[in-house]
Amino acid sequence: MVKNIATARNDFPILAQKINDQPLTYLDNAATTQKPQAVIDALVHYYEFDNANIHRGVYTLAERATEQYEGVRQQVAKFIHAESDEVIFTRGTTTSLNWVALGFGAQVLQPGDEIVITVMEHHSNLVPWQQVAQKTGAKLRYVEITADGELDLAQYGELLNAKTKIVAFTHVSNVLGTINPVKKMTEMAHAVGAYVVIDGAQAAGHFPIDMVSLDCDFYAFSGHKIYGPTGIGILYGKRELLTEMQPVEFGGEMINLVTRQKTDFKAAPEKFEAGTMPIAQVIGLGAAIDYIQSIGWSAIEAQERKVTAAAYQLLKDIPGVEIYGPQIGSSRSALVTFNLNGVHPHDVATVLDTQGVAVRAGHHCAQPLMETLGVSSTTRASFGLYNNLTDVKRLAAAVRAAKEFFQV
Amino acid sequence: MVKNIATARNDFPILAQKINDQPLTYLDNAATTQKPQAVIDALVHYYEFDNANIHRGVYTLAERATEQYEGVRQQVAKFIHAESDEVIFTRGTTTSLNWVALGFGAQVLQPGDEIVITVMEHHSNLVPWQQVAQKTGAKLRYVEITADGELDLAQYGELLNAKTKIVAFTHVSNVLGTINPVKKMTEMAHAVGAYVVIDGAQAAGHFPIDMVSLDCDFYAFSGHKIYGPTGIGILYGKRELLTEMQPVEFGGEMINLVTRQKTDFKAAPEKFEAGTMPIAQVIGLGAAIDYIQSIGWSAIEAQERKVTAAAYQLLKDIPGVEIYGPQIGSSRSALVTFNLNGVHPHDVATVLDTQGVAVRAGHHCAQPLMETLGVSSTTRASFGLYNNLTDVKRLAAAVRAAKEFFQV
Amino acid sequence: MSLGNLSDLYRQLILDHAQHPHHRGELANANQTISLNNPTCGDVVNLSVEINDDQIKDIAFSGDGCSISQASASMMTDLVKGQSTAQAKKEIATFLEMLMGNPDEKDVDDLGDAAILATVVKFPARIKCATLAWKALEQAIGEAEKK
Amino acid sequence: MSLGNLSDLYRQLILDHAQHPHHRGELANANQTISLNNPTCGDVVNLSVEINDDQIKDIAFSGDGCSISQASASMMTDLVKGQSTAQAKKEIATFLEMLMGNPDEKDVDDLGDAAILATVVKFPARIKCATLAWKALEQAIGEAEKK
Ligand SMILES: Cc1ncc(COP(=O)(O)O)c(C=O)c1O
Ligand SMILES: Cc1ncc(COP(=O)(O)O)c(C=O)c1O
Repeated sequence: MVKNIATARNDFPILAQKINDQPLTYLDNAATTQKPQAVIDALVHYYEFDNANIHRGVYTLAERATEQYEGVRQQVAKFIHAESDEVIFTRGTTTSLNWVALGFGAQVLQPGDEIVITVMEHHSNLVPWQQVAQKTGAKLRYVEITADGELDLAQYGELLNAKTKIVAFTHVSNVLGTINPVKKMTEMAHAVGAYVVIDGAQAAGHFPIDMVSLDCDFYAFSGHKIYGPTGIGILYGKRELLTEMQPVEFGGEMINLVTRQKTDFKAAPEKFEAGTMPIAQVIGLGAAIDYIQSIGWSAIEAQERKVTAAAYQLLKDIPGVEIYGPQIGSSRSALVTFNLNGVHPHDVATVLDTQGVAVRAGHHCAQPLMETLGVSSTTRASFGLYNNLTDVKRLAAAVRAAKEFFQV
Repeated sequence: MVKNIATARNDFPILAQKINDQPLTYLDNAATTQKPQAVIDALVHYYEFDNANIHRGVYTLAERATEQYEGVRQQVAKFIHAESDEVIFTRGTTTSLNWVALGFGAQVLQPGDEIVITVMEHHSNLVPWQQVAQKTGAKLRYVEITADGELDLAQYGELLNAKTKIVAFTHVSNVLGTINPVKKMTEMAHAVGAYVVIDGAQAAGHFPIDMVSLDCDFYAFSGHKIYGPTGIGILYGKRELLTEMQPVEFGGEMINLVTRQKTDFKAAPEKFEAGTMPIAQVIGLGAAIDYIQSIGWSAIEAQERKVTAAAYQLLKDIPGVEIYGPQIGSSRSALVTFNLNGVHPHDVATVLDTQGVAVRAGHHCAQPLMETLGVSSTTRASFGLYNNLTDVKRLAAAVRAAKEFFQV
Repeated sequence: MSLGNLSDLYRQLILDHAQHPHHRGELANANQTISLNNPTCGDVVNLSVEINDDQIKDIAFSGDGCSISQASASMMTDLVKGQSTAQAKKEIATFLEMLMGNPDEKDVDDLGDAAILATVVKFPARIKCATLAWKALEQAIGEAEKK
Repeated sequence: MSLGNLSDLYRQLILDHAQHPHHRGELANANQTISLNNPTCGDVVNLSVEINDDQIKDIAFSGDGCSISQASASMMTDLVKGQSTAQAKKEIATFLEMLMGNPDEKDVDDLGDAAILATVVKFPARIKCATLAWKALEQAIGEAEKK
């Protein structure tokens, strides 16, 4: 079924509600997206008809649950242009990245090796590498940003050398909105023989991602940021690297044979999926991917581009508003981060909330980037496929109201 | 609201369906339980009204989500008689146990130290300790079982010594149904200065568990086995030990301050909860605990005792059926594991499925126990609060049908 | 009490093979031995094969499993004993395709008794039981060819 | 456009303190310095206190945060400067109780300007902002008492 983006808002029951007597203007999509009826229905249907533990059962419900669970693995594989056995289910992007760091990074890194990350990383793609660096004696090096909020590719090129073993970077910055040139960065890293890990949390759901074209080694994203349930994440890894990579959790289902003193693991992806997995959440993720595809990428991209450009312009027109990240027209995703001079982001967000406008204020789990930008916190409006120009106008009006209220 | 156990079946929509034209007789509750309407409704309500990322938001939805999430932490704490900051949310029992093994075990174990586990452990409380033993040079030692399927307490006592650093055992065996004397075992372990880790996956939901009375150091269980959603688990740890324990996953939300080369973590429980947590699943777990409490422990225990005793007797009356685990009347939980001589458990389960009876056949993720019992697999019927004598009669009739079909 | 489509799965021929499996045991002069298990249920097949001059001179199996896995191993050994490894590889591919629900009617005829296992497709949880022995043989031939 | 109950949260007195905070800066002769941050939003309070003979001789704060955290720090320093540490500990307890929604009306009167922050209770996401400075002082006194 093809869905129309103009009426997509109606597919999300939560958006019909009023907040503080105002229509809900949900602009915190980079933190988590809302869920369409189809995803909620898939969860309900699973629990009302098919719920059973997977892989282990010989009975009808278990077969149904297993078939649906493995069906979503194939669906995810298609969604990102990969093979099914390259798709691992995790709890979220954070878990995915930790598993790569500990299960792969810690295996291949030697003292003196270098890990390259960027100053725009979310803590989830930063702290795990700090930890692995500490553990292995590898050195953590940072790619800086330019004044425009883009990665400094020249400096990136200089950082890369024969000691670089792992390069990890975000596809899209959750603060600046920058879409990094990940394909080029991957080529450059591969040219010095480094492995490439991409944090796709802010990319998936906004535009198509293609493992064959990117050619990265690992790619991580979360279900809850692409209109799916909480509690489910994805880790893609190239088949031969998943063979090398060690499981981080051990238990039921991931083993071939357990004797008292020794255990033999299954092949990937099963060897990583220990214990009872988030089965209902995987099935909900499948419904979310179906939903995205029923709307279609070109409609989603056009809508988000339009909304982001309008938000950028309307905010820019307010005296005292400072916007971070690349200009409109650059490679930029669906969010606008800003500050209103003289008013703390927390106070801005509180005023906006009284107008029904939900935005995020804070460091956005990117403290090193905040330090680089020379601010302690910012306000961020981030968009999903259901946002429209009305939302953006409400945002701008609410920021103007805040300005008036605080008399700045 | 007080609910009646006699009509509890009606609270679970899935149980109304037919399987292979027969009423569904769901007897695989040790693998995962079904979900009452109240849990499904809580999930739907969350996604339709309150969905937002927690802790980080200044707006109304984020406050609602955070309040509910932290409310369930308090609820879980009360449910197990602990303090809120001793309750960590995880993906499931398997994750909980892995985190204890890696985040605590690997910190305190020295080469030559001993870890004591039992031969009746589920792989999830066995493989993590094998791994940690390997990693730290500690030695893994096993408590054996008696001919009755109970732990050999005398031998357990002999195993314990000054080198014993960690003792990990299951509260209830998922194969034998044995309820272990965990309070006494904990005392004995503490007497030699060892830490005690209990796998409560098969205990929680069947009878009250009390951290103050047990006095164990860590306790793990899963939401999906106590009528809650998949994708959520619990790890209890004594406050002072959670302070020593290291996080295993790193990322957003668990940090105090991140600089480029160093990170400072929050206190427990936050330091363990990296990235976006399974928020909806936590809220569903809260509804499951409410549901259990609305039925009441005494009704649940009485019903499960009655059903288990009936199943034991009806199966025992079938010539050629062999039952494993302690006799009825011993300390025994809500499951019966058996074999029908001459018919492989897989074939038994397939015949039962044609009768709408869902049971599990296999090694139940307990291969060392299977080896000890001298079988390669078994058939298990396991009960929840909604099972009744009709279910048990259907089970016995289906086993008799299998016997007839295979002419054994 | 109706046993539904059970007799579809457990045809008499399958039950016969399961109860009286052919080529059960171990070969004294095997040059390939492979043990495979189905981790889901614990089924184990130990295959011993004598492969010389690209021909399966002799074959036997032991292990433990349900009637489907036992019958399948028995039927397979009947089929491939004496075949060239090339021919056996073709039969394996035909069998695995059949169990994935894409039978090639013409080729399936060549499978002998094993063709009857097509009915297992309707019982997805049992497919791995049916394919275990065949995957073991696939590995054994692969190993032999490496030498 | 209605601004709802905003003026409940941002009373004029709070805005005054936020815009012109009292005791902002660092003390030259502090014997306790504590930095606390609110990891959720990044608010930071650096408190410097001179405690002698169980008395808060002088106090100042710096750092960065929203109007609630700045106003709260300003009001707190007004209140406790010159107090005995015992008295200050009592005020802190009163304040924290008030922010948890359990105000003791009698004691709250002693809080001076800070009593007005009771309205923050209606904005749960802002409670941590209001309590940050008070928790820093609690730690500072705790450290002083250890010596
Ligand atoms: C005794 C026991 N421990 C641990 C587990 C693992 O629980 P989960 O699969 O929810 O992680 C199970 C259930 O499969 C179990 O029965
Ligand atoms: C760029 C980026 N990476 C990683 C994450 C972490 O994702 P999750 O919280 O779903 O684990 C986020 C979201 O918070 C993000 O924006």
